[in-house]
Order: sequence, then structure tokens, then C-alpha cells
Amino acid sequence: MQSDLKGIVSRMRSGMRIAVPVDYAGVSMALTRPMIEAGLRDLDLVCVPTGGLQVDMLVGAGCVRSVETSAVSLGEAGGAPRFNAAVKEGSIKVIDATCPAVHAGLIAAQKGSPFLPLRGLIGTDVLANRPDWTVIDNPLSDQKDPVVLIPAIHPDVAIFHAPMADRHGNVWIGRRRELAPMAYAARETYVTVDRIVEGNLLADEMTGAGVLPALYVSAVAEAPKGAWPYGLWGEYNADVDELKRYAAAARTQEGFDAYMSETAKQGEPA
Amino acid sequence: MQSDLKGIVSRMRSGMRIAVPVDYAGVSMALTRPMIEAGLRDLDLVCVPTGGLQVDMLVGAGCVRSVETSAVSLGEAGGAPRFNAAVKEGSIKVIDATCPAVHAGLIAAQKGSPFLPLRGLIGTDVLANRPDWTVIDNPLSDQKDPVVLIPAIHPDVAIFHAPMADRHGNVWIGRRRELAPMAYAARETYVTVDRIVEGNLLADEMTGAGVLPALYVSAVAEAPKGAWPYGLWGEYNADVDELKRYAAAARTQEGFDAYMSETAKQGEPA
Amino acid sequence: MSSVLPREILITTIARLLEGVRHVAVGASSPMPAAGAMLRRALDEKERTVRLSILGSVEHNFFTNGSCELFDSAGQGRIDAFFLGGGQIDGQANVNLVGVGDYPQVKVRWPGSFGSAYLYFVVPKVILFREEHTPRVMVEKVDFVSAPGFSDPEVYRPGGPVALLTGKGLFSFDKTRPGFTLESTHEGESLASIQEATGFAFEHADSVPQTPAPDAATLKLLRSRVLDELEETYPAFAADWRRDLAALSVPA
Amino acid sequence: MSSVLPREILITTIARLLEGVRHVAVGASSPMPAAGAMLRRALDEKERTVRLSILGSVEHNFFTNGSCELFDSAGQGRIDAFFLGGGQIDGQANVNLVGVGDYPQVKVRWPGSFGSAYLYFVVPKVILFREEHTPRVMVEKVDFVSAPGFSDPEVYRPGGPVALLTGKGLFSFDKTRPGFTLESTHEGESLASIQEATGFAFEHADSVPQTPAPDAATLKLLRSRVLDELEETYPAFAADWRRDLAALSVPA
Repeated sequence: MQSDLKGIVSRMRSGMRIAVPVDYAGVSMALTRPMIEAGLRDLDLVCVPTGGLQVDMLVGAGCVRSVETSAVSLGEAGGAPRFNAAVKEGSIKVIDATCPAVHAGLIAAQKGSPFLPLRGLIGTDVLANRPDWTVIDNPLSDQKDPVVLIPAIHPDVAIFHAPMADRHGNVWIGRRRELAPMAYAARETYVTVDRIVEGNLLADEMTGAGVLPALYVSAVAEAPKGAWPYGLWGEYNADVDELKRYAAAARTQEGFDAYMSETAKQGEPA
Repeated sequence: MQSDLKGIVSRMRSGMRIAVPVDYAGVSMALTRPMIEAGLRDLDLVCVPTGGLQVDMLVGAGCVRSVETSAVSLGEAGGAPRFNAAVKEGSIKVIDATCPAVHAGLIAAQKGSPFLPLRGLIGTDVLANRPDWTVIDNPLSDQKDPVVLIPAIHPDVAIFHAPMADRHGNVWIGRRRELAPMAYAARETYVTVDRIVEGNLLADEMTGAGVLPALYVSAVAEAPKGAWPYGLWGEYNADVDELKRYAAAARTQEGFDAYMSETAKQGEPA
Repeated sequence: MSSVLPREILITTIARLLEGVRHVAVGASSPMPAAGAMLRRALDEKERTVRLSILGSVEHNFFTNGSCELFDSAGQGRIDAFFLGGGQIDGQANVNLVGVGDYPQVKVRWPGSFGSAYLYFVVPKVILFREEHTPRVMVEKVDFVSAPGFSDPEVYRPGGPVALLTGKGLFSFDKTRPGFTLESTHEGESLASIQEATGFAFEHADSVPQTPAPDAATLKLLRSRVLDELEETYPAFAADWRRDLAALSVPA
Repeated sequence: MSSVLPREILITTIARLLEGVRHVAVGASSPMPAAGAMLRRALDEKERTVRLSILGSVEHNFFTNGSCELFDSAGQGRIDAFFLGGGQIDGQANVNLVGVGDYPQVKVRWPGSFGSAYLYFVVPKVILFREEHTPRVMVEKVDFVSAPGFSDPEVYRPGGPVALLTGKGLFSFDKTRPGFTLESTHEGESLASIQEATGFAFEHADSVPQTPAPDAATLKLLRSRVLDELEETYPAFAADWRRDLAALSVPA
């Protein structure tokens, strides 16, 4: 159950479909560089429901084939430079979604259902560009009532960062419940955590309430401040200066490459 | 936000559709007798996903028109005597379901979706007796693939019992997450709790992880040991002797009536 | 042989049926399936982790998402084995948990179908377990199908029944026929006694073997570690078992 | 009149548009909508509780079920008002959050549609808010419809746009036409200046009034309580505002 960053990355393969969380929910930035260094290619990323720095870095490093997402940006630090460039060049495929549709696809997989219906969407170009989404006439209505069916999303892998896990593999996700459907839906789930704690997080009703059980967790690696430069809810804030530094550097591919090799030398954040 | 048992019951009306939880998840037994005393009639109960003592008492007292449920029993204390008698007499309508279908109906309502698809069910007499459930051919499959659509369940009211709430109306439900979809799906949610605590349960990430936010809670009443004779997870165990005493008494309507008037005199449990 | 309790043979049989599973779920009031799963876990612990989820238990609860999580995880393919009882079970492995007579105004009403109408479809190994083996339980045709034993080929059904274990014997289920085959009779039973107690037709070899008792090592494990573990969740059942062991004059 | 900052007029206008709401959700980086909602809450506090959910905020977070809860609660009808921006907004209130040019290889790529393709349908009062009011934003027809301004009658749509507020003026939206009507121009703007800055046609009265400034009591509330509350979540914006107030030589 317990592993390390290299051990986790060694279980990933090129061509896998990988689900990653929204920037404030616990992004496993600690896994990003090892994934790049492992030379993974043709990854299909699913952003739950939006992406940021991790997506931009993986795209900039050439690891990505497609991105299914409701948005990609660096938040306060602006647009996602490598993602935006790749979209313009057509070097990655972008599969535009809308937030609740990504959730719906994961929850369909969580429930073992082939699809979930979702209101909205009719008449959007989001729908028009999603041949995998199907409009049907609501069979339970006696009037015309079009509704969109979102197929289940089954990622090969889900990765995220959380404050803590125990040695049994139980991970404390608190109220960031979107992390649970990611894991339920994925075949394998790899988690980095700020700390491994003694005891069993499920043994107590108070901690247990916020736990993703080990049943859904394939491996856990300790990575202190592993969400940096993103923040981690209840733990530390985002390092906006670093995000801005990245955003400025990554406006060009050369700048991105320089940033990556420079920060590689720096090692882990303080 | 804060109320008392009578105040809560005064907001219920005959003919309402009321969702109640499974026996181990926190049954608001404290509300049962006030509901009976208020003379509520023609209630449509939805058991999430099964019912027990509360359902049996409401049926025995003549408050109930129909019960949608995956099962009704007193667990270790045996069958539900008043429910079973009413089914045999045909004096209530029983709408047989299966556990995940009840959850699916509530989650459809949670998501503002008209229905949720559910695997299984094909060929069962459960399905055969549910004209409100519809079988369609999965529109996303290129082969014949029948799947059942469960329509959204929108209760007028959800009631349950929990260990604690704060004065803002935030209720701590811990890992009994099925209570949340009940509240999301219902128009009004009334909660009894063992205790009201100071402070704000949402202010702390640890307690917040197990909270049903006040946004979904219409009123909270303090009712110490309010699940009795059922237990409350992490707090106290079920009083199986009392359940057995009820089960024996309620084998006849007279016995049920005698039990209810006798225990009314006793007042609250020790 | 008479030094082994009937329930110990049942538990050992359950453990055998659970060979190879990773995650077993059992109902709240199912001490024998739980014991069988605990024995399986003890036997396999060097090779693999066998998880056991007991519904309603705090100790054996891996779930944190409410009562829907069992069904969700079964739908995800994360539950390998589950147990179903039934007020009536018929020769096509249909299960009735609702009642006897004309639905809905049945003459005898049982609690209801619970999750059977879903789990029977999606859990790969469903073991039908009912100790009472009489013509009123083992019927030719159930009065109400809570969950059907088999489905048409176009129906999504990765799961279904693999065996029927009763107080008298063990049957396997062949979904191609569909129907049961008597695999073994418990001590004191015979093909004839089982035929008499069974309302449905079933296949059988000319000579039906006896259900094997646990070997000495397994029996020891059962009466020490498994019995101790079981006691936490099912104290009354464990006490009963210990009493019967004492009456056998076998050191527990 | 010149003693009121332009942003104070915008915030007051937002608060007016939010009359009668019980629950407002605003995006993570939307200080002005948040300030408008805070002002509404302060004005109404004797009559009703106005809830404000700021996505990503800890202080203003009523949610405990992850990022899907906003969409779920909107689908339940529990969110009365929401704000949408847009890289492009057209005369039929279509919103484009994706990019300029031919999709998917757009010339300019914006982050993406976020939840707009859902929330625009189900939230009763969606307020389009974009300070930049230029022909490149206010276009005749958007290049990509992230979310449409109106829908055919058979489409389930309890929600939609009610107004468009920009740095130059306030429009109402009439879904029966469909189209915008200029309701007021902000100080320093005119019908002509707005027509020049707008790429789509809109209706207007012969004489368009000026967007009203807050009265003294409202302005006081805005500069004391609302500004203090806002500071917790948007410190940079609040600091800016205080600096501009100091420059006005108005006691803050």
C-alpha cells in the first residue's frame, strides 16, 4: 500500500486515461515531475472538473494526447500558457466539457451505470462538439423533453494529494468529496499526502467521516507540501508568486523548458 | 432554525411524502409520537432504503397511506407486525423497491435530473409492479441493452436523528452520507439531535467533513437519546429488549394500542 | 466426524466457496457467512488480502459514503462475493424475499427484497445460503421474484448465483440449463432425504459424496482465531457455538 | 456624484438586481458580485437571511460535498442568483468562454466553459457581468456558444439571464424577443457612447436614464461593513478600493 513517488509512477503507462482534481481540491503536484521524467506519452487527462498547473506542465512536456475539461487556467496567474499554445497548434485534442458533466460521468461510473442524464447543455457548442454525448427525449415525460445523457467516465488512474493517510491506505479527504468519485470511478488511485499518521483513520467516527477508504486506494506516497505551488485546504495557501513566475516563464516553450530544468535543480520546496 | 418537537410536527401536513432513514443511520424516533399525536393521516413514507420501528408505529397508528421501501423489519426483533398486518389487510399500499433504486431516486433529485439509470431489476417482480419505473434500450449502446430508469424522488419532508448540530443549523452526520441525499432531495428537512453544540461545525475542516450544511436544514430540535430504542452510531447501541417488547406487544392492534398508551405515560427513556 | 459441529461444516464449506475472492460482503445478521469469510481470510493471509464488509458493523466497515456505497462498489466490480437467503428459493435460483400468496396482499409478508434485485445481477459469486431446507422454502416456483436466478443474454449481468448451501446439502448452479446440481450431502443426509425436502428437481451424480469436514488445522483455526474474531460482531452466536463445543467435550 | 467611485455604482447596481434572493453564488475571483451580494445581505438582514457562497472560499463555503455540490444545489433550485462573465457576449445573451476563431483550433483560447452550460439553464437570475464593454466583447454573434441566452420552449429551463451589467451601462434581457434593452448608462456614458462600444443591436427608450448612485445610507454601509467583510476574501481588491477612497478625499 505504501509506496513512493517513483514507485507510483512506475505503475503508470503511456496512453492511460488519468483523472486529476481541480486546483483547490488537492493536486498531486509532487507526481508531476516524476511523470514527466518517466517519459509518459499520449496521456488522456480528465480534469475534475477543471485543470491548471499540473495539466499545463504535462502538456508542455509533451506527455499529453488529449484533455477533457471544463476549463484550464492558472487562476489568479492567468491563462494556462502551454495548454493554450497546444490547443492553437492543434498538438493536443481538447475535449470541452462543463463542470457538472464531468461529475456526472464519474458518478455514473461510481454507480456502475452506463450514463447519467444532465439538464442544461441543449443548444450549446459544448454539446455540439461531443459526439459521445447523446440527446434523448426523456422517456418518463409525456411531453417533448430533450435531455442529455453523459456516458460513464472510467479513468485508468486517478491521482490527487491529501493532507494525511494512515498505514492501511485510508486517506483523509475531508469535505473535498469530489476526490471520492474520482477514486470510485478509476481502476487505480494513487495518492500523495503531506503526512502518514499512526492508527486507523476509520476507527474514529470523526476522522472516518472524511475518509476515502483503502478499498479504493492502490498506493500512497508521502510527499510533504506535495501540492505546492498549489495550496491544500486547511493546511497551506497557494504560492501565487510561484504560479506567476511559472506563467511568465511558460509563455514560450523555451521559457517552459528553462523553468522546468531550473526548478528540477532546486528540488523540493521549502 | 432551532425548534422543538411540537414546532417541527406543526409544519407537517397530512398527505405529505416523508423520507425516513434505515434503522442504523439515525431514526428520529423522538418525532414519531408527536407525529401520531398531531393526527397526521395519509402519509406516504419513503424508506431510505428500508424501514423499521418508526414505520411500524406510524402504520399501527393509522397515519400511513403508502410505504415505498426495500424492506420493513425490526431486525433482530423480527418482522414488523403492524406493517405486515396492514399489507395483508390491504389497508396500506406497499410500493416494493430495492435499496439502490431508492438511493438512485434520491440522487436523481439531488442532481436535478429527471431519473437515474440502474442496472439489475430486469425480470424481477419488483420491476413488474413498478409502473413508474421504465425500461429503455440503452441509447449509448450499439447492442440491445435494456436498462431501468428510476424517476427522481422528491419528498416533501425528510426527518432523521443525528448526534449534534450547531446553532446555525449545521448538522453533523458523519459517514452516514445517505442522510445528505435525503435532505438534498426533500423540500424541507427536520432533524432531531442528541445535543446542540456551541460554535460553527463548518468552521473546522475535521468536523466540517461530516456536516450536512444548514442550507438544507429547515429546523433542528434537541432530543437527547432521540433515536431510542434504536441506537445511534458512535453514541449508543440499540435497546434490543425494548424492540422485542414492542414486537411482542404489537402482534395485535390491541397490543400495539396498549404499548403506545403505556409508553406514552413513561415519557422519555432513561 | 461426530466431533465436528454441523455449523463448522457449513462455515468450512462457505470458506471453500469463497476461494480466490478479494472482497466479501455479508448482511448484518449473517454470522455463518461472516465466519466463512473470516476463515477464508485466515487461510489466505499469506497470499492475499481478503476484505470482509459486514453491513451495519463498525469494526468491519470499510465504507464512508452511507448505505449506497455497498451497491456502488458492487456496481464498480469491487465486491466479489455476497450471500442471499430467501423465504422461497426455486429450482431456477429465483429468490423471493417478499411473501407467500398473491402480491401485493400476500398471506405471509416478509421484510422485502432489500438490495437483492440489484446485487444478484452484479456480484460475480452470489452464494444462496438458507439453513432451513424444507419443501416450503425450496419450492418449484417462487410466488414473487425478488431476484431472478438467470437472465436473457442481452441483459447486463456480470453476476449471479454459483451455489446453494442449506442445512442438508450443497448444490452448484448451472446457468446454462438453468438449474441446480447436488454436489454433496451433509452428515446424516442422503440423496433421498434431500429429494424429499426439496420442492424442485435437481441433477445429481449416481452417488453423491458427503460434504467434507474441515481438516484438523482448519478446525483449529476455526475454533480459535475465527471464533474469537466472530465474537466481536456476533456475541450471541459465538456464545452458542462455545456452549455446543463444550457439550461435545472437545477442548475449544 | 463624483464622490462615488464607479465600482461603488456597479456594486450598488448588483445589489439592486439581487433584490428578493435568498442564496447567491459567485465565482472565486469575483469581488464585485461578492460585494453586491454582501450589500444585499446587509440591506435585507432584518427581513430575511441572504446566503452568499463564494466558490473556493473557506469562510463563505456552505458546501461539504465537493465541487459538484454547487451544481447539485442549483439543480435543486436552491441557488437564486449567479454571475457569468464571458470573453464574448452577443445580443441574444449567448456567452462564449472558450475562444475566438474556428473551434477547436481557436486563435485565442480562454479557459473554458466551466459550469456555464448548466448553471445558465437552472439558476433563475443569472446576471451577466463584464466590465470591459468593447466591440470585441459585446459581439453580434459569439464564435462559440458556451451557454445560450435562450432556449426553445420544450427545453427544461427554469433559469437564464436577467441583466447585463458592464462598465458602461445596465441592460435588461427580454427572452421573448430575445434581446437586450439598455436600462441606464453609467456616469460619463451616453446612449451614443454605448452604441459605439457595442457590437450588437439593443432596444432603448428615447431618453436613457443614468444609473443611480447609492444613497448616503447605502454608501455608508458599503464603505464600512461591506468593505470590511470583502477584505477577508478579496484583500487586494479591498486595498485598491480603500486607496481610491483616500484619493477621493472622502473619509472611508
